[in-house]
Amino acid sequence: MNFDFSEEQKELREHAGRFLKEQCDISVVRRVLEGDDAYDENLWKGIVEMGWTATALPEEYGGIGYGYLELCVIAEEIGRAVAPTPFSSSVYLATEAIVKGGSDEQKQEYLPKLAAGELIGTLALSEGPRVANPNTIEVTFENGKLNGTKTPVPDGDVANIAVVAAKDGNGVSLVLVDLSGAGVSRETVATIDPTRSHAKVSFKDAPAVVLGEGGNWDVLQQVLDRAAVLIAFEQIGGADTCMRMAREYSIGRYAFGRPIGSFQALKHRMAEMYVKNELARSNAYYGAWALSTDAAELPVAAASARISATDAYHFASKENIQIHGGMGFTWEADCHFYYRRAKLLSLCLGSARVWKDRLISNLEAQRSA
Amino acid sequence: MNFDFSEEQKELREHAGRFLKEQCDISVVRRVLEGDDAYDENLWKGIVEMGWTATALPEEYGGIGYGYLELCVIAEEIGRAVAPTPFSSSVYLATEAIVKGGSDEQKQEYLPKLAAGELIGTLALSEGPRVANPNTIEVTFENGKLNGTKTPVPDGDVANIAVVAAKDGNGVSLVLVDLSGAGVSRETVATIDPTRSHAKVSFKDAPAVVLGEGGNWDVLQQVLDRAAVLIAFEQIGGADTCMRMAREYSIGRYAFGRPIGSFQALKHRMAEMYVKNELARSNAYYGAWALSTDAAELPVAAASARISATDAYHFASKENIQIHGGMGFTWEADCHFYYRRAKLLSLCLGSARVWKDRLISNLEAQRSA
Amino acid sequence: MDFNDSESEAKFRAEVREWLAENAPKFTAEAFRAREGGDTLDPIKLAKAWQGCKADAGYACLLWPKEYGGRGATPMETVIYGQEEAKYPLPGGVFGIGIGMAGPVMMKYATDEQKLRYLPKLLRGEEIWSQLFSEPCAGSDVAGLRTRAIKDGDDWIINGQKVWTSGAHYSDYGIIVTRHDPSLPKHMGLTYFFLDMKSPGIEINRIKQISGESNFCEVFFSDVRIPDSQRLGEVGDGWSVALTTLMNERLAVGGASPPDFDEVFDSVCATELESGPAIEDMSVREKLADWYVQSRGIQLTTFRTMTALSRGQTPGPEASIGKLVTAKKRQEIASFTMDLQEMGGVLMENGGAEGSVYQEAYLSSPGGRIAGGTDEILMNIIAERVLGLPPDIRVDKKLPFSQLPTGDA
Amino acid sequence: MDFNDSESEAKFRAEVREWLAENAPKFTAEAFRAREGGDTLDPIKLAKAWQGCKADAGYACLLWPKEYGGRGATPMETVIYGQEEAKYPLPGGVFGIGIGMAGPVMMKYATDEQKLRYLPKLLRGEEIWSQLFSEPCAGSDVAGLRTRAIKDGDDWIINGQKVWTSGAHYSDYGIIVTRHDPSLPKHMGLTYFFLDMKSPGIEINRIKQISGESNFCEVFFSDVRIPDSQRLGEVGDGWSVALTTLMNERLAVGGASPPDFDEVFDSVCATELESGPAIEDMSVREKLADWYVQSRGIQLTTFRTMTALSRGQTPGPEASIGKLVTAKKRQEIASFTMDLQEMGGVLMENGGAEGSVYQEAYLSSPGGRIAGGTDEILMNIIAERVLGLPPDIRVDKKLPFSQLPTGDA
Repeated sequence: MNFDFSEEQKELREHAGRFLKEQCDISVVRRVLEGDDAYDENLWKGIVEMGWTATALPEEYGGIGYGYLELCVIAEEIGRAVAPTPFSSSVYLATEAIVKGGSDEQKQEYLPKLAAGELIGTLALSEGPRVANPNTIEVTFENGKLNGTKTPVPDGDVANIAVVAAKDGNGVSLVLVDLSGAGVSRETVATIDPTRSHAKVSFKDAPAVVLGEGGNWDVLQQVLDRAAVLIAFEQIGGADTCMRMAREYSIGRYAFGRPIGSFQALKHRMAEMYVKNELARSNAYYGAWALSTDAAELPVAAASARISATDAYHFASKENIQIHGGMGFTWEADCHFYYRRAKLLSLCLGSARVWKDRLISNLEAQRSA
Repeated sequence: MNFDFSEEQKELREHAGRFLKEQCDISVVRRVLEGDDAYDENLWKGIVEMGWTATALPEEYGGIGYGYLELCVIAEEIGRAVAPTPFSSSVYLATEAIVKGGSDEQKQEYLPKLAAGELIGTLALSEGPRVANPNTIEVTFENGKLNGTKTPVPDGDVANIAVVAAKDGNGVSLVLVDLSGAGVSRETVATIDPTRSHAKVSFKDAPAVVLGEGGNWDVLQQVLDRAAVLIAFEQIGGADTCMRMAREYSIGRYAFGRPIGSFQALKHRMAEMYVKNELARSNAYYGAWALSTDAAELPVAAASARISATDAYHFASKENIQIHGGMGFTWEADCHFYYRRAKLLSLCLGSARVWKDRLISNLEAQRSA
Repeated sequence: MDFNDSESEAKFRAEVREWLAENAPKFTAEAFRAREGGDTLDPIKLAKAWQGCKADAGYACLLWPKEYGGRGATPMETVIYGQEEAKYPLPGGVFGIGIGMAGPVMMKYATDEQKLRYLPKLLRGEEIWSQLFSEPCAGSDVAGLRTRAIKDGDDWIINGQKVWTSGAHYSDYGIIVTRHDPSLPKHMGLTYFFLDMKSPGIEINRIKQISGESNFCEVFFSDVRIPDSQRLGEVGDGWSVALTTLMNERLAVGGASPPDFDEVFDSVCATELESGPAIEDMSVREKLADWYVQSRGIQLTTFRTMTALSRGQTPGPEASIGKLVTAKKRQEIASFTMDLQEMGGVLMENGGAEGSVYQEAYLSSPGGRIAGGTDEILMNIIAERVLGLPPDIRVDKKLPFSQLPTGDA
Repeated sequence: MDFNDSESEAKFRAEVREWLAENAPKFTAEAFRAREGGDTLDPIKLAKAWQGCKADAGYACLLWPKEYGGRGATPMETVIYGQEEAKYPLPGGVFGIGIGMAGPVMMKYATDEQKLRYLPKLLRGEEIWSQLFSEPCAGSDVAGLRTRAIKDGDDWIINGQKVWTSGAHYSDYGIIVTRHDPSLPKHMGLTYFFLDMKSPGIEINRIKQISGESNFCEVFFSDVRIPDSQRLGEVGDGWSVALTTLMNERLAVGGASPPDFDEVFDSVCATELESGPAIEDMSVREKLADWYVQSRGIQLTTFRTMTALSRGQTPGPEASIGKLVTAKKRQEIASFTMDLQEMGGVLMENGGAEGSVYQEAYLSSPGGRIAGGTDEILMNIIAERVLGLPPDIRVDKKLPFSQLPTGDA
């Protein structure tokens, strides 16, 4: 037994961290926040060149001999840097959906291109401000055509292909669509976190093909579980950054003749961040192991990691602002990048309440087994 | 408009407080906690002599010309003193049930005796560790006879009469039973708060009479609403005492060369007690007005008062122990009297979750009206 | 205890209602735009017009003496007016600092002549006031301010920088605390003035907040002259004058900006969750109940304060609890409601009837926990001034200001 | 990262399982009572018997060197042993302080001869140790202790009072910190010893807790003699020796006493609410999920600490989070579950299968947040020692101890 990453994985994490510090300085994030770019193209190019988009893939599909544990450490650094790239959409969602649900031909067609960054992919699930499930999904797939609207679709404005959850004769199927193809129109939408681009994607008789054999609501659930672990690492990276920012600011900022970090009201708040972050990290490590071994515990481990990391990042990002005081709520300070991203990540695979429900359902199933 | 008690009512409160300080010193509470007495008889005698048992009754039934506002200020002082008496059972529950549900004859028969302290009454609703409602109540009333078991019944071991919620042809009816009569057996049960006596009361063909015309589940709800306001004042009195105890201890206790009350971790905890107590007080004042005027707002006001006061007392009583540190969790210190009473009062009319549900149901009804 | 109107209160309420019914609808944003023409609305102009209309009818600053344009009303009448006015979507806010802070401090410290010159225009909204206390290195620790005032003949010359000044860019006058002597301990070297915001040497930059709004400004002072006649209080009394002002701020800041309980209750009633209607979900119901009792509790606490005022008592720092509870609750409500919208909760334009009210509140609510006294300062005030708990250990009380640790390298 | 056993770990687990299956059932309370006869069980006797049996098989203090009776095992083997042992309702607890605190401090500071004399008996449970640090005026502020040690020839004479001493009444030996010089600043005047708890001049009173249990004692010292040879560390080094000991305490105290998630999950699955099964109530589900991730998170954090140990790293004060999270959670779970039982939740004997486990936990859990380091001290440790935040302002570091403010009139 061994409940930590290996030395090699830790080196990869440090290496990834150094790369992002250079290529994704916080001014890069600000440029995307304030400008019109959907993401930072240089950074994305660099990420692709490093092979990160191929991290967890088998070598036959262009993988570079790493696995999910390596993808987890990279995710943590991406989260720490609040990196403005379509990484999560393409790697955790589209790639995973094809890995888990695609036919051999589909894997051979798409995975190497996704691995090489020749294609950006995404998953289109949400249809607006409500839960997305077999009862509420309205986008249809009939006779090879998609109809309806998905929003917000992460990176829907920049991705080349999307895996779309649509109603068909088999309940809900995942279908693959070329986003630059006929019958697809897309429009960037404003969200709480402009450093991650989102779109409203409308289909009007857009030609698409079913992923694998279709009827794959269960594949979607697996993809969400797997992404939950990876997003948890992004959340932990972000939460850790918030704690470090708060710490640094509270040591250097003086009030009443002393550093504000010497006041227990703030000290204990930061201690609480630490506690939440450590709990999240421990739960996420278990999730990483379950992901990397495709263990039966994955649904429980993934939900635990997501719940714990969502709580940690929410708390750290909002209290980091509070500890920064007046500066904290200005546009000019960087605190809001994390506050935005924390909320985005807490909703991107469904809210904490949905995941708590999932967790307990899985524990009930274990109990009655 | 006037959102405070009158000068006369405040004087009554002070007077009641002085009386209880003399007659119900904390050593009196400890004696009941540690001894075999169900309550303090001297104190009860004093309370009866003061006429408090008659406070809110119309003069025709032995009332002394006061009303519910006066009963509220007395309740606050009773709560502050964690008084070991059957006051709430007899006055807020039995008396109110007869006032609201009894026939003229029943009122004439029982109210003057309850007012004069010649009888102690109670309400028998709970049947063990579960919610008590028309679906779960198993005690039956048929052909003038009660059968089944109620537990815990507050003061069920010392009361002379009980209003019992029982199943009959009309759903649930309230029925009046003589607890020293035939077919009644009762046994003191241990609870979290031994300063308030409780019993398991079993009925075997015990003769009883229906209160008013029976089928009075709605009367019971009114009684619970009315008692919720009065209990809220007891809770506020207790919560205020906890805050004062914590304050005093933290000013006198030194650690690290300074009073522990100068540490923000404790200061801010006490400030939080203050905030919760003030919110509870404001909600309870509104409840007091609604009770005293039988306003249509009573169900909302009562639930608000109860929810807010339950939260305040729970928090103040547990954090008072924490602020007392090691001393706080000893039997010898008085902190646990409030911690016990807080939990007792938070459950005695049903838990906060039930009252939150009630509150929202009432607000829904208002909204659709 | 009586939550109903007395006879005279009922009469006053009827008058207010009638007057509002006739006048208020003319001053909603829509009505004003329609009347004034033009595409964009000038909110300051609208606010001034409404304030003037209220002043004409005697409904501006109801508690103020009649000589300054007030009504000399009872505290309960202000409650009644507030309840009735809240039923209309009226402009507001820009006069809050003038009416809530500058007015009372002028009433207490200015000369009679100054009061007659400034207070009526302040009350009518003809002149807008702002408050210049906070500085980059003096936020929660207001007394740590560094802006210098040096006496020069009958004037004082001001140099330094203020920050978090609401509405400085549209203000006519300001109240300001300065340091006249850094060799004294920090609380003793302060002096308080009011000044003309158009004085030469003042430069104003607006500060953009997370939410994208710019409600606050930075104000730079370069050799700005203030006549000594505009000093409020004695030289060196600046701290005690400032404390009075801040106490009034907490009373003024108390109001809850939506979304509060009513809004979230409406939203929940219209939301379907995976399991069915959101309003039937016990977790949702419990949270709603908690917010209701908080919201209602704060409202009733304000009423209790008004009763204390009516009885001639001075409301104390306990008024701090309003902002404390309200600001935190607003952040929770925003986050919670976004969660109910699931993946779509991140949309800033979600097309629903509610627009993006919760998303905007999510972004603006962190500021609410900081501006006008942080959560932590308010907790300290409650602990020390209401409960009488021992103060934090102070290392900055006795040393000359110039020798205090500042963390500057 | 591998949550599965390695080959050698799997082999060790199999051995442990087999051994436990054969031996553990003999040491449950029931089995012991049946074997020993008599009506009342002596829990100390049972615990000693079980500890001796473990020691014989090499399962007591797995990490300790073999020369003292340990196994010299790997940290992962202790995890495995712990997981397997937890499946049986075995006695425990009374040796925690000896094994977790006294043992390590003796290993570091005692002479070789002393180690060989005391450690094997400590490990076998033949001699029970207790810890004498806290005093009535020195709880969270341990260094504020006043118990005097005055040198007299080759002995020290001890006078004073200790408190919150777990199991002093059945202990054979104790570790104690004393003040040898009150004229020095508080942290510098302390000296550390071990002593025979049966020494003349020691008087022990048990302290009754809210829950009715008496796990702690007051210990009074009147001219108690300790040979200088039983000093641990140099004269004046008491504070640093005590700090090492306390760090071990936090590691030792970490375990969660029920009711924890498993128990409350079982309870909820068996509970019907007004609206139907409790497990279908979303508010209940959310709370269960929160507790699950906390409980599991702490368990996994301990595993991570063991991995750090395996890699030769020294676990630091981050282990404090275990007790902090666990103690608060236990109080919440107790209160929550009583609430689900509604009016009957107050019953101490409710006749159900669960007895009054939640009611008892409600009464004992406040102590859990205080004993072994209060919530607040643990938060300070995390803030200062893990995060490196600036310490509280200290007024008690430099003054002679005898001149410190104490609040005594």
